[in-house]
Amino acid sequence: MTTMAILTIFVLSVFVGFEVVSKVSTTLHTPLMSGANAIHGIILVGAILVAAEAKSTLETTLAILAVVLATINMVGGFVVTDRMLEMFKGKGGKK
Amino acid sequence: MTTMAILTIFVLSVFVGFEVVSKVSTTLHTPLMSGANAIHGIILVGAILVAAEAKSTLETTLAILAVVLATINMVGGFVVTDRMLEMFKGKGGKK
Amino acid sequence: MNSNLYALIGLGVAVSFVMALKGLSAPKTARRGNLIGAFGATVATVIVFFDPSIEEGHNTILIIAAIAFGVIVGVPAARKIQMTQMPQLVALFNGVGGGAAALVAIVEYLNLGETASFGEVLATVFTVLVGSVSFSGSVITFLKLQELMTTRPVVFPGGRFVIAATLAGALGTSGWVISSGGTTPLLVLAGLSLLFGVLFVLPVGGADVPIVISLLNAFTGLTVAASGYVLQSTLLIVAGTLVGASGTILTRKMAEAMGRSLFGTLFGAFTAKPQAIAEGGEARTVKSGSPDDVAILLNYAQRVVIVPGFGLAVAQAQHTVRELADLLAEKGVEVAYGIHPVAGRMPGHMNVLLAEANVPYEQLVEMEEINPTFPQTDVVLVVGANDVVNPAAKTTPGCPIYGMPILDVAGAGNVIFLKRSMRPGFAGIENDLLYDVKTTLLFGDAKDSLTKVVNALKAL
Amino acid sequence: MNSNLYALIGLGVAVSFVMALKGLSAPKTARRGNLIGAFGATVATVIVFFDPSIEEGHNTILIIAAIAFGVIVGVPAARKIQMTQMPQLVALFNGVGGGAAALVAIVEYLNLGETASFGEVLATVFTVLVGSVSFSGSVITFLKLQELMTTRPVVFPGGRFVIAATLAGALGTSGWVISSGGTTPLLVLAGLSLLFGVLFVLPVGGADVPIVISLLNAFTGLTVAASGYVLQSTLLIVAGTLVGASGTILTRKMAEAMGRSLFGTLFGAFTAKPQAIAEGGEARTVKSGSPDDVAILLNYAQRVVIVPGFGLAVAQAQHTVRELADLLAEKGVEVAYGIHPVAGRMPGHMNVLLAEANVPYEQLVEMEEINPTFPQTDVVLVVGANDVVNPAAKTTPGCPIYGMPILDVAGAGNVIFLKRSMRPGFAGIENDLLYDVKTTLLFGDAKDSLTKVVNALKAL
Ligand SMILES: NC(=O)c1ccc[n+]([C@@H]2O[C@H](COP(=O)([O-])OP(=O)(O)OC[C@H]3O[C@@H](n4cnc5c(N)ncnc54)[C@H](OP(=O)(O)O)[C@@H]3O)[C@@H](O)[C@H]2O)c1
Ligand SMILES: NC(=O)c1ccc[n+]([C@@H]2O[C@H](COP(=O)([O-])OP(=O)(O)OC[C@H]3O[C@@H](n4cnc5c(N)ncnc54)[C@H](OP(=O)(O)O)[C@@H]3O)[C@@H](O)[C@H]2O)c1
Repeated sequence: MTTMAILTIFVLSVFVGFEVVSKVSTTLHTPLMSGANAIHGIILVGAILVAAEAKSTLETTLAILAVVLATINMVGGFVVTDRMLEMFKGKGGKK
Repeated sequence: MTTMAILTIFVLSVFVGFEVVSKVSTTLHTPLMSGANAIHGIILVGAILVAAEAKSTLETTLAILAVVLATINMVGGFVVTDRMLEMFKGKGGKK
Repeated sequence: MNSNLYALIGLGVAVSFVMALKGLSAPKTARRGNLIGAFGATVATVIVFFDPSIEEGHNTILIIAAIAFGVIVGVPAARKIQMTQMPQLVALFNGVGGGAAALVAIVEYLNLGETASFGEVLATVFTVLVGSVSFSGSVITFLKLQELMTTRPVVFPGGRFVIAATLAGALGTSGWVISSGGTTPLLVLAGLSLLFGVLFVLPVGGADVPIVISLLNAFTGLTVAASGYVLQSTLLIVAGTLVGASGTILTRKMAEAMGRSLFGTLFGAFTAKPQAIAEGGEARTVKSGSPDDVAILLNYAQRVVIVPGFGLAVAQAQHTVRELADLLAEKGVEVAYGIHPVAGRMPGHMNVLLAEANVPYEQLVEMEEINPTFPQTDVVLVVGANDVVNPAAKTTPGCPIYGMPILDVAGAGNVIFLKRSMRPGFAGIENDLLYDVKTTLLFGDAKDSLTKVVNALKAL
Repeated sequence: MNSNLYALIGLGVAVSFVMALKGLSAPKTARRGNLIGAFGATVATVIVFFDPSIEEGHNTILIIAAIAFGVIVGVPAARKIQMTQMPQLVALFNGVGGGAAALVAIVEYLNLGETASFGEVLATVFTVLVGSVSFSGSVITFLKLQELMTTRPVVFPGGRFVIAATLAGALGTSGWVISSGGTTPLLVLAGLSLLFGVLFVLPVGGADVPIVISLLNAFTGLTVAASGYVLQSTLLIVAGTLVGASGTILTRKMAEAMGRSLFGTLFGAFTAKPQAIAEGGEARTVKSGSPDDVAILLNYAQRVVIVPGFGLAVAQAQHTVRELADLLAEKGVEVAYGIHPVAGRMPGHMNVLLAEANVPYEQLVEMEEINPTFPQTDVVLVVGANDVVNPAAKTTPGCPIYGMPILDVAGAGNVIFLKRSMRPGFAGIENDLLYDVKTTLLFGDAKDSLTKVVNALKAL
């Protein structure tokens, strides 16, 4: 992929990111932060990629550590967000 | 640029397009339509590109016609949008 | 020009278009947004002459002359047009854009010849098909709005089969182009597509024309994106897709504002039962009044609601209406304007006109808010409006405006219509409210009538 | 797996993240949004094992074990945590994400060795720097929120020079990595960045910690995008950028809700004048009351506003507070809850708690709306809140909460505080309102006190 393509994708993603959350109400700040946090746990994919290519013990150790950390980030993030939102259950429709 | 890059750019642009106008008020439907209309006048860039490469008379004629039409679209579109919006002048701030 | 710099500037222009659309969707920033877009477009037009991929100087003079010619045609048209004719001009601009995209695709196709890849041929076919539909469809909407042809749905026997056949033909020809290539099938495709555009718009009721313009606008955006793919221009891809996506949303929003589904708009004429309005069956009587009668009614009212419509725009009566409203307010009458979202000929038309006349913003009340107040209103003054107060939208299934939310003026104590004749409005259907016992008609041009009423009021 | 299919699925996952963020920003769709995101992430994790670029089977068992271990650690932590401790958990999750990104960058750097392009080295340096800052910064915010260390800004003499020097060192080392490459400078960079993360968060006042978490969250997003560039994964680029951009907007919004500028939040501790609060200078007197006193005050009130704060969450008193409110309503007293946007320890904390206790939505009134009603309020019952009603936010420039909008409870007839001691709130500053003549203090755990008040009320 060319650098220009990557740059274009980056710029467009910035706009999407800006726009998509621009209407959030105060009540949802925390769940949104926590959900976004879970999404960057997708670094797990990167961690798996480097772990699958790792050769030396050092590389493997660091990569596996990255897999553990990224999994905690991703899985924990989605679970905790869901728990938070559960609290709004049955109230959500009202605002 | 790879097909995947183009597809990604396309999908992201769709989201940006959706989001960016999602809050427009009825009052602005016409100017927004007209402004978007002017923006697709950017086909002028494409028309210039093909005209600059056109070899046969047929190609040149069609390409130059395209330049004329695209110019009308773009320039006319921006001017007419501006005129519409001028009407709101001094009132715009209120809603 | 360095090709990285060139690409970067293109990206900057794409960003300017995003900002333009964003600006245009809020009143405060709308004008600035449009200017940002115009600036970006200008930059793009200048730098394309330095595109590293083109041969320098070839056809440059001709291109510049063509641009100059386009400016000479486009700018005065945009400057001189009356507010009432704005929508048809937008339709026309959209059409020429679609035409330009189709032409660009054809030329590039001729240019690529045998070397065109499968993806490029596909994008070319799409652009030619949709661009041609957009072109001819826009021309028909122009003719309808300019009232150079009937504004009513045009349906002929077997019409839907003809349309389906044309579409099938166009799609078949697309397959032909893709499989065997060559110039002839592409031209046949263009011809069939032009025909399909005409047939596609003919059955659309006049009232729904702005929705169709918006839809064709989105289509044109997509053709520009497809051209961008063939010409390898990220800018065209992004800009075209932006317009395609935002245009789709906008079309849906406009349809909602008129209380219709998009599907119903496009295909309603086929599924609707033929209307069974007994035109002139029985000669019904109307009550017509003099300016003095109207002035008296208004003078003794507690609350008056003014409902402006297309006729106000035609008569350019916005300033006179304001004078009347001010006079009533001085006399202690409560005055408000009831604004229907599709009164006039373009969304927001009435807001524009009344803003021009410096009517205070607080007096403009939107449909949802004003409707519950009609029972507490003594007099409704309908100035050159018709469809937007026509109860047929609620009572007559199958009529062109059926399902559109209306201003429920029948709930008020008295209704006064200012119009020139008994002719129907845009949708071409009778308005039973004109025959109601509550209704008084004051015939004549809206501006004249209003002036007379103002004078009568002053004399009281 | 076919590489086109693989890329297409990646794009689908990216779209699911956009939809997740969009869903999360509206109450109705929030939960579904989160689930969509989780689904997308799961798909991405499964298909990456079929990435065409990796050697099949290498380290697979180890990786799956690592994932299982991560799940075993992460899920119970997320499930068992108390609502009051949620923010620090989010901070921790964010930190490990940043750490993971830094590690990935380091490993890929080792792997690429001499073949790394300039762009790749640049992205690696960025990821290591920012990822490490995010990691250590998040750990400090965790410690602050968990009250394992002081929640007040930590400023030491010359602190700003030390910070500046560390940053300069980190940037210098970045240059070193870029110019000469090698493992040593990269590890030095990681070390300096970790230190910088600590120093960067230490001076932030506890009340501003959520803003910092949000900012570090956005940072981590950007590191993920940079990793995506190095690993040539469009999915990581899009997902990381999305989080970076939306996190930035969210951070600004949160800062606004607390009435602070982002700059002030981060660097306020350096520019603020040292506080000149005459702590214990004069022994001021407070009026402390019994549950019966409070019950009588409430019983004869026309209108009562309940202001819940962090103490309500600690005491888990939401159900008891609801009981009291219902009892008062039965007695004909008008009851409303005044909700400050940053009451508690996370935005929306009070809404969550009161929703859990089934408090009717209509009784929850936001700050802007409730403030004008305090002059017509007889009694304000402040349950475990402090900073959000502290007038110092208006009167004492330089104090950690200066500039934050507060609930103007001082305008009401009587103010009752339910708290356990005279200790200050989160921001660690005195509240003059506690000494006001209007104020009655009822000491004790909020839940106990409320139960006593309810019983006293029933006995009246
Ligand atoms: N706003 C939009 O976006 C848009 C766009 C396209 C179509 N439409 C459609 O347009 C219609 C709008 O409804 P409307 O109630 O505003 O308009 P209308 O239904 O078209 O009625 C306009 C009325 O004004 C009268 N009139 C015309 N010129 C006049 C003059 N100089 N002085 C006095 N009266 C005059 C006409 O009657 P006489 O001829 O008897 O005077 C006519 O009855 C709807 O059907 C809507 O769907 C709206
Ligand atoms: N919402 C957010 O996003 C967020 C995030 C982080 C920080 N903050 C900050 O947190 C603060 C929130 O203000 P706030 O007024 O809600 O809380 P606060 O200022 O921290 O005050 C809480 C009060 O509750 C009392 N308390 C604690 N446990 C109690 C119990 N079991 N029973 C009765 N009282 C108890 C404490 O006094 P005693 O110890 O004397 O009982 C304390 O005065 C603000 O400074 C805000 O900026 C907010």
